[in-house]
Amino acid sequence: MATIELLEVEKRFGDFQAVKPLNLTINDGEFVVLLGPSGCGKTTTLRMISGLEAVSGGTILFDGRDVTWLNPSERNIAFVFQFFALYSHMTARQNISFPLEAELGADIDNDLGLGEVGRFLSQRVFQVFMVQWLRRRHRAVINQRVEEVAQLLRIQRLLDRRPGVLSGGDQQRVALARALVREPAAFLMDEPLGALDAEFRETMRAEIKRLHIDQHATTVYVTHDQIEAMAMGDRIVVMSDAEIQQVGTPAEVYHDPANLFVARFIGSPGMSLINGQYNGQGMIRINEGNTYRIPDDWKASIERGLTGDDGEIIIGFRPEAAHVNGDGDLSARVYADDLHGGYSMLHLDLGEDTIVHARAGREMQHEIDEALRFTIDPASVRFFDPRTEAAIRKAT
Amino acid sequence: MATIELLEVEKRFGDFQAVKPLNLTINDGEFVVLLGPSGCGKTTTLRMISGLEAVSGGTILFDGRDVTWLNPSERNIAFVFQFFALYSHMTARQNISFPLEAELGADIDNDLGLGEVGRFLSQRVFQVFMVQWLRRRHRAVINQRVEEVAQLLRIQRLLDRRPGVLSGGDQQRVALARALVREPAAFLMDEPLGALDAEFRETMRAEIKRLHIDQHATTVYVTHDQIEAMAMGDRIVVMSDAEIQQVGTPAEVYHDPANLFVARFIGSPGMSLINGQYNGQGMIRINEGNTYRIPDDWKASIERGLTGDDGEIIIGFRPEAAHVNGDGDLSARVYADDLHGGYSMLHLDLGEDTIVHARAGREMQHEIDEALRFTIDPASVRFFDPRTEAAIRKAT
Amino acid sequence: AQPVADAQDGVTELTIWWAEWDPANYLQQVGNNYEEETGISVTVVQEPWGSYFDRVAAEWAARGDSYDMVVGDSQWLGQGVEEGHYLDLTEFMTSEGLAETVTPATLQYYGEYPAGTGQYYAYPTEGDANGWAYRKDLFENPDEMAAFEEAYGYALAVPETWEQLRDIAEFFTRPDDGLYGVGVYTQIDYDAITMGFENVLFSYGVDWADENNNVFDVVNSEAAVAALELYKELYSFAPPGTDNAFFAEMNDIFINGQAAMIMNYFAFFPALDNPEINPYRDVTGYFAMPAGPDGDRFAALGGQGISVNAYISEERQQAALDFIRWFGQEEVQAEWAALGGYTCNINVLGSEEFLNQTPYNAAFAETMTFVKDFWNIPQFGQLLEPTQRYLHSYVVGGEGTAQEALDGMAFEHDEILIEAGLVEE
Amino acid sequence: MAQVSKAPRSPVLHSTRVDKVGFGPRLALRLRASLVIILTIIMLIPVVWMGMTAFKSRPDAVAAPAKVIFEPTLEGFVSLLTTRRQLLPDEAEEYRQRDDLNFADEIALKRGQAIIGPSQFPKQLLNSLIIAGVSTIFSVGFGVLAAYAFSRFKIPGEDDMLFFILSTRMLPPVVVTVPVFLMYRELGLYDTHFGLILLYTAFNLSFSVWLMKGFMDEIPSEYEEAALVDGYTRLQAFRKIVLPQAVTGIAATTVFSFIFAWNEYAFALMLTGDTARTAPPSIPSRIGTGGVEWAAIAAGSLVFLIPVIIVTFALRRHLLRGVTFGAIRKG
Amino acid sequence: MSQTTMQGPTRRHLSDRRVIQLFIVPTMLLLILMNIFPLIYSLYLSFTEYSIISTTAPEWVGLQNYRDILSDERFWENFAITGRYALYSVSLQMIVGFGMAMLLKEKFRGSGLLTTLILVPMMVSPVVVGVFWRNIFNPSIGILNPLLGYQNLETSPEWLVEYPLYSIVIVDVWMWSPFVMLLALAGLSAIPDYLYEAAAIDRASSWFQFWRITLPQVMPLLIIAVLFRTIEAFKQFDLVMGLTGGRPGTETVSVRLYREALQGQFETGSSSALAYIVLVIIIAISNLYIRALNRVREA
Ligand SMILES: Nc1ncnc2c1ncn2[C@@H]1O[C@H](COP(=O)(O)OP(=O)(O)OP(=O)(O)O)[C@@H](O)[C@H]1O
Ligand SMILES: Nc1ncnc2c1ncn2[C@@H]1O[C@H](COP(=O)(O)OP(=O)(O)OP(=O)(O)O)[C@@H](O)[C@H]1O
Ligand SMILES: [Mg+2]
Ligand SMILES: [Mg+2]
Repeated sequence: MATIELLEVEKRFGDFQAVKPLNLTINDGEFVVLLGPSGCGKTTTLRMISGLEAVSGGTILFDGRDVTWLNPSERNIAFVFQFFALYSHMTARQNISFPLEAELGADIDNDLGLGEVGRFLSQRVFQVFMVQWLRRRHRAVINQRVEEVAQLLRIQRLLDRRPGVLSGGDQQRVALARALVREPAAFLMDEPLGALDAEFRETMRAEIKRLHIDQHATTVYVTHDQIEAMAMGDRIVVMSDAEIQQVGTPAEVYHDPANLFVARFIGSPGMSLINGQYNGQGMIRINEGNTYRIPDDWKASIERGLTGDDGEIIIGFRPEAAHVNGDGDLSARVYADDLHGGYSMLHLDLGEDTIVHARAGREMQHEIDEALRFTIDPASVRFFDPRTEAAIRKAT
Repeated sequence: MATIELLEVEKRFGDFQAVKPLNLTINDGEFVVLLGPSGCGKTTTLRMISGLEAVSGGTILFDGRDVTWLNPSERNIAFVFQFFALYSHMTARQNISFPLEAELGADIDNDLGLGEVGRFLSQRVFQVFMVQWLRRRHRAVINQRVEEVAQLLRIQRLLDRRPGVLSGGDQQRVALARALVREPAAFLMDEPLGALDAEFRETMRAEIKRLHIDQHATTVYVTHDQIEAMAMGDRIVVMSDAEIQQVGTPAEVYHDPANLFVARFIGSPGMSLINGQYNGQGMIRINEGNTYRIPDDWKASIERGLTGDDGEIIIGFRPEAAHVNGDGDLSARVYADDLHGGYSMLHLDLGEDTIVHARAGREMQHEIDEALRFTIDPASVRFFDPRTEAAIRKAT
Repeated sequence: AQPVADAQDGVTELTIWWAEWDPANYLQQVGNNYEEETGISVTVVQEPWGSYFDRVAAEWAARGDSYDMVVGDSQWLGQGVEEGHYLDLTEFMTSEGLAETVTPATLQYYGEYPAGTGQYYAYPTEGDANGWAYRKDLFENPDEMAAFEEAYGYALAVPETWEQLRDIAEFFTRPDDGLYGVGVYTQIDYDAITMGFENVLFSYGVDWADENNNVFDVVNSEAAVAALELYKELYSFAPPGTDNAFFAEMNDIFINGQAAMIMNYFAFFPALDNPEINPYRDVTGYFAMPAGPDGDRFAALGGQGISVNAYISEERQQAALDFIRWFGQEEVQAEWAALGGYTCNINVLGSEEFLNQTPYNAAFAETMTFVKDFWNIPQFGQLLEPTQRYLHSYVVGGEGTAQEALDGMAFEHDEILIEAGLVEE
Repeated sequence: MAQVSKAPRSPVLHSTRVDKVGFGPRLALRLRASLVIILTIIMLIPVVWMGMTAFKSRPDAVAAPAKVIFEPTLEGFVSLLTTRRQLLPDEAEEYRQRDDLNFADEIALKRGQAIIGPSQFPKQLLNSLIIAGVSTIFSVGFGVLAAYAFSRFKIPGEDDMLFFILSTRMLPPVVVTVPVFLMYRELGLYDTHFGLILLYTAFNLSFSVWLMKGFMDEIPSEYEEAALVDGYTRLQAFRKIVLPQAVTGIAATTVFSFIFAWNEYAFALMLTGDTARTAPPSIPSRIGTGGVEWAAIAAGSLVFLIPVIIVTFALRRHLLRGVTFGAIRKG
Repeated sequence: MSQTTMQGPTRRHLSDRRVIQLFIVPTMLLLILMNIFPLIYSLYLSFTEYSIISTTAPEWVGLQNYRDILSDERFWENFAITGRYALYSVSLQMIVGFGMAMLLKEKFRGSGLLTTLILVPMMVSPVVVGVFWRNIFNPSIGILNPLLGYQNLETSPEWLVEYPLYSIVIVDVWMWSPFVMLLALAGLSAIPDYLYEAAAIDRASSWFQFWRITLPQVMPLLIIAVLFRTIEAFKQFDLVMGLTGGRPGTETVSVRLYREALQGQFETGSSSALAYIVLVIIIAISNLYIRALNRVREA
């Protein structure tokens, strides 16, 4: 229900730059995942969006309206805190109904159709009688809503406990419930599933997605779990070192990493990267005995894109793009071979400490140290400039 | 360096039974993983082992010595808390060096060969002079150790910050560092990697394993991440509902779940389970048109194992054990088909809400709703008694 | 307590400030009679002793009209007059002969300022001075008498000189029996130890300064040193715990049987005449100050005169004067005395009735003939402070010698007097 | 070496650390408790002594050596609560004949006094209650608000303001009373309840701001943050989240402020006359007939203690509650 | 009337700035109003020769009053006494109060009641405390010496004469240790358990835990307690007057001040100057504490 725009938003804590100026537009109803290693500024970014942390510079727009200096409560958001921030003096139930009760006050003012002054008065005078009365009427509605959410999160039996005695996972569920109980313009979630077990986490992913779709609520979701990011995000924002590295759909981020960081960070294992030297004639020399022929459609782009004179270049590919093939371009030795359920992951040593990964069928067995050859799928290969660390874009 | 035995250990919080009496022996130098859904009592168990939570009943032995009522500090353990429990008024460096400095005091007392009384006095009198002096001498050693651990956890540049300003992941690393800096008799780790990103988490898994092997330290590791559990544990303890469900190696737990809970909980997706009716003649009737023939070597066991008269039985198998096969035993319809990298996961509908999972090669494409037949690998099929929920053991 | 100045209807009530103690209650009773007679109500507002002066001073500072009349200490006169807080009563006192109705000493010390000028600012209201209470059972015990005579060579009786008093004090000091010879003022707070010492000092023929306000060789003269040494000796015969003692403690040590004699203001002797308070009531006797080596006899003056606030309206001033005039009548003074107030009226003081009314009235009447006061110049407070300090340090603290203490005191007095322009350098 | 300490007899029902429930620790706790009891007794001896004195007759009160066993009398309370007049011997005799005397009269009569009316004490006590009560509410209220603002926001000149607030308590009252007295006279605040309330509020504010800030700083701001994003305004978050968390601090500040205002002496003395006079100035100077009325002072102090004790006792649960950090982990 | 329709917030929001103003302004206003006149007025008077009860106008004497005070040996002695008194009593209060708080930290049956009882000394009116303790100290009629086992009046100590300053310190400690205790107790109970759990795991001895965890954690509140106790110690007056009447050796600055300002002297000018000197000293000391406070608060 809200478009969120961050314009040159940054955050400094004293001398320390926690978030460098960044620009990001999150469309109405979009599900954006912030992904990055720890300490890269995800939480800080989220907190700036929520208004809990004042920006050190830049502007935040909600639906085009400048909210940079608006109170958190004026932004109509729900926030799941990385560390839960449950109210320790309230039971789980009170924690969950807490946001609803805040809203109630707002609604009543609106219902009564009071103007500014009237509202001011009403908050003070009527509140005592009117609001109490209305609140009682709404109590049932609230209770029902709490029950619903509690059921969704399977915490019905915990509702009357205080957070202090709940287990970690249960606390996280209460925290999540507190956010989900409302229908805000935007959800901000900071690793909301981190403490949950795999089974339930999957359920919750589905639920969050469903809720997102149902409510069409803009969602910003922080996680360090790539799989989660891939599975849930409409777009993924990869952050590192207080900067956005890349913004894109899961497929873009996976297949077309914008730079070496993203290439390495996304995927498990990350992209295989091979240093080489472009000789100017469509060939990249990797080492003694290994030379890679650049796919034809890449040649021009590479020649244009390379910044250095010495032709230093990095070839990157995903394990699926490498095919072990008797007459492949490249030769390597098997360094290790992991069996992963239905396939095996080959770790190949190209010499000079360059290890690359290739996926192979289960049926093929490879001995350690066995020499073999492989090819890289020309449609999936990518190139990077080692100087700028950026990917070389393919001209179209 | 210590064998840990839990004998009928249990924990009640008021009326609430957080851990039912459980027996568990953790061998010297073993790496045991506690795995289970949230709220099942993992943390509580760990805290009882550490002495942070007094048992409500039962006995805890370390190397055969009864430590049930020994202070945590007398058990020589390191604990990574689920919620870090960092000293908020100290820098990361001070947090990490704390155990070493504390130990120093303890060691000095021991070195001087003082009895209980002497220790009491020494702690008070000598500490001021002696320990301070020794501490200064040891300062260099401590600093070096802290640097080492910090490097391992890549937190060198955070060492002079206070926990309050660290990001979640960084806090967890400091917490981990604080535990790893010592060489205790046992490590107790409560989801020590939960807040870390995938890449670093993998590194840390390897490091923890290496450390475990190096130090030969008994380790009890709590996680809700099955993959972690499978990858790291010498043995896995599956808990649910305050009880141990199964103790076994990763393979045992995966292939031979002790009961329906483990079968469902382990694996992603969990074991496929089909309700059927044993007809006494080696056949299980599943539904109209689907009958499963029990492998011969199972017959006797099943006939002995079933408790009910009506022949109700559950067939279980892992996706890898189901092969789509034109003339397979069982017929089903394709319900969904997920592409997972190198293979695809088929969700098959056997009717009556029974969905099972089968892994298929990538090359085969299946239409939704397409009817197909599959077989179950007789070596991998398992049977459960729906009444007791326990697995039926195969007689050998 | 804010009197409503009401010019048209006349004044209907009057407010008198006084300290919180029994005499104020008696004054209130007298005041009630005034209301019966005239319809003008009189309220005696009682302020705790500890803060009485502060309160009045604050009122002065504010030129306040919260009170119409104040019963103030004699030493306040200087400030009250010089700064114009008190109404000049000279005309009032003299024209109708009111001045002649009270004893000259009281008129001089309670009413006159500056000394000797015949200017009056207060009507002497509560006469008071130091006297002595003693234990007749001890003094008249034949064994004791014999023993005393044995030891000191003269008969044990009410002391006539300070030396005798010292001997008696020494004689009765028997710590093992929990009995001590004497109780003397030692309190440092305000003016207590000075008051106590003054009794000796004056009797030794010493004053606080000579006519030229010169202090050297006066307050630190040999006689003064002898007086101070005697006072310190007396303190050594006092019960432990009287290191900071004033009238209350004096009565206390008498009541609990620790002291054979105590000095105290007459105003506090009524308590001793009460069997519920004083178990020795029936064997308690009273005497006036003994004489010094040269036969001088003086008693330190307490007591107060009543003054009129200079800041109230003329109507109120008139009403206040009317009250004082009424109060000064002999019948009223007689009633005042009967209630327990210490009248300064000559006739009442001399009446048989008064002398026999209580066991101590005779001593009181005798004392009122030789009372003497210290400074009433505005600098009295400044003078008092070092006096208290040096006396206390020497007598209680035992610091230095009497000569040193008095030298130091003289030096500071001199400085103060010079600064006040009362003495040429 | 103490090997295994003995297990406690009863099964442990509550979440506790081993070293808190074992035999040794429980013994230690018991020792601790005994030590505290002894300390409490020592601390209370003077108060008990005061309590005893309140029931002593004048000779008993000043007896040497001190009397621990004595015949209790209500003399102290009578002289505290009444004004009396010394009777002349014949008057007293006449009084003794009368039979319309109540027990208070009898007590007074024993000392040769007649009760002529109630004392100011009850009225002063009421004044004290009003003034100390209201000023405590104000000073704690304002203090909590200001402390919150200082604790949570970056305010330009914050340190200076805080220091100014503190410094208002630094000037000895002796110096301030006179100017305040003059000011109050001008403003017509002299001898009014409002005047003293204002003054005590101001006087206690510095303390309450500083103390409350100390407590507020300990409350993790994550709590309010959660409320803020849950749609609560600052004020609501403050009311619903911060206040409940700050209860310990509020209770402590209330107790202290109340005690200070309740016992304040110098200003009460100077700035009040009859109308608004509080009790403290009159308690220590009960000089009746020629001496300190120990019993009356003790009785007055005792009576005067009761409201403070009640307030403290009522707040005791909050005072000792401690802060529960449920689900907020700050590092 | 709508159900819980979740609409955008339309409440009138006070901006944080307004909230700050709303919260701080009453306090600041009240304090300024109540203090500005007395402060400025007495500052002015400190440069004059003036007696409040005199009708002569204040006479400007510049720094004369300050010069007099600073060159008067007795004032230095007053300061020295005050300093000693403040040092002894505040540090003892800290030790006793904090010690009691440590004892009461762990709850046991009746600990709530005991805590309330321990607070009683603090509740007694300070003026009465002086008067009563004088009675208690009195060797003849007091209870202290008999309790300490002295039988003979001659040998039993006369506290107020022999150890006047220590006697005041004793009473002050008796009276105000509970204050420190309550603050320390509040600070102690705010220390999260998990810190001790972690320390127990790290094998820290209780001594080590005390120094490294307990003390740093309660430090802020302790410093506030010290700060206020020190300020009060410098102003301490009732107790001294009640106990010793400010006899030599116990003449603290505030007793001196009282004497100058009121007791018969009304040296308003020089007493104001003295007050300002005291103020400067208190400010200097407070600054030290506040700096320490800020250092521990950095956490
Ligand atoms: N209040 C603060 N003061 C100073 N530095 C801070 C503060 N809050 C965060 N930082 C720093 O800012 C950086 C970014 O922190 P942030 O919490 O945004 O990381 P994150 O991406 O959420 O990491 P994680 O995945 O570990 O939670 C960190 O280096 C952290 O130390
Ligand atoms: N102090 C306590 N008082 C009461 N109940 C408690 C307490 N601590 C834990 N529990 C309850 O005991 C159960 C087990 O908690 P525990 O923390 O051991 O779970 P867990 O297995 O660690 O779960 P998670 O994976 O979510 O951390 C939970 O239901 C919890 O609510
Ligand atoms: Mg984060
Ligand atoms: Mg847990």
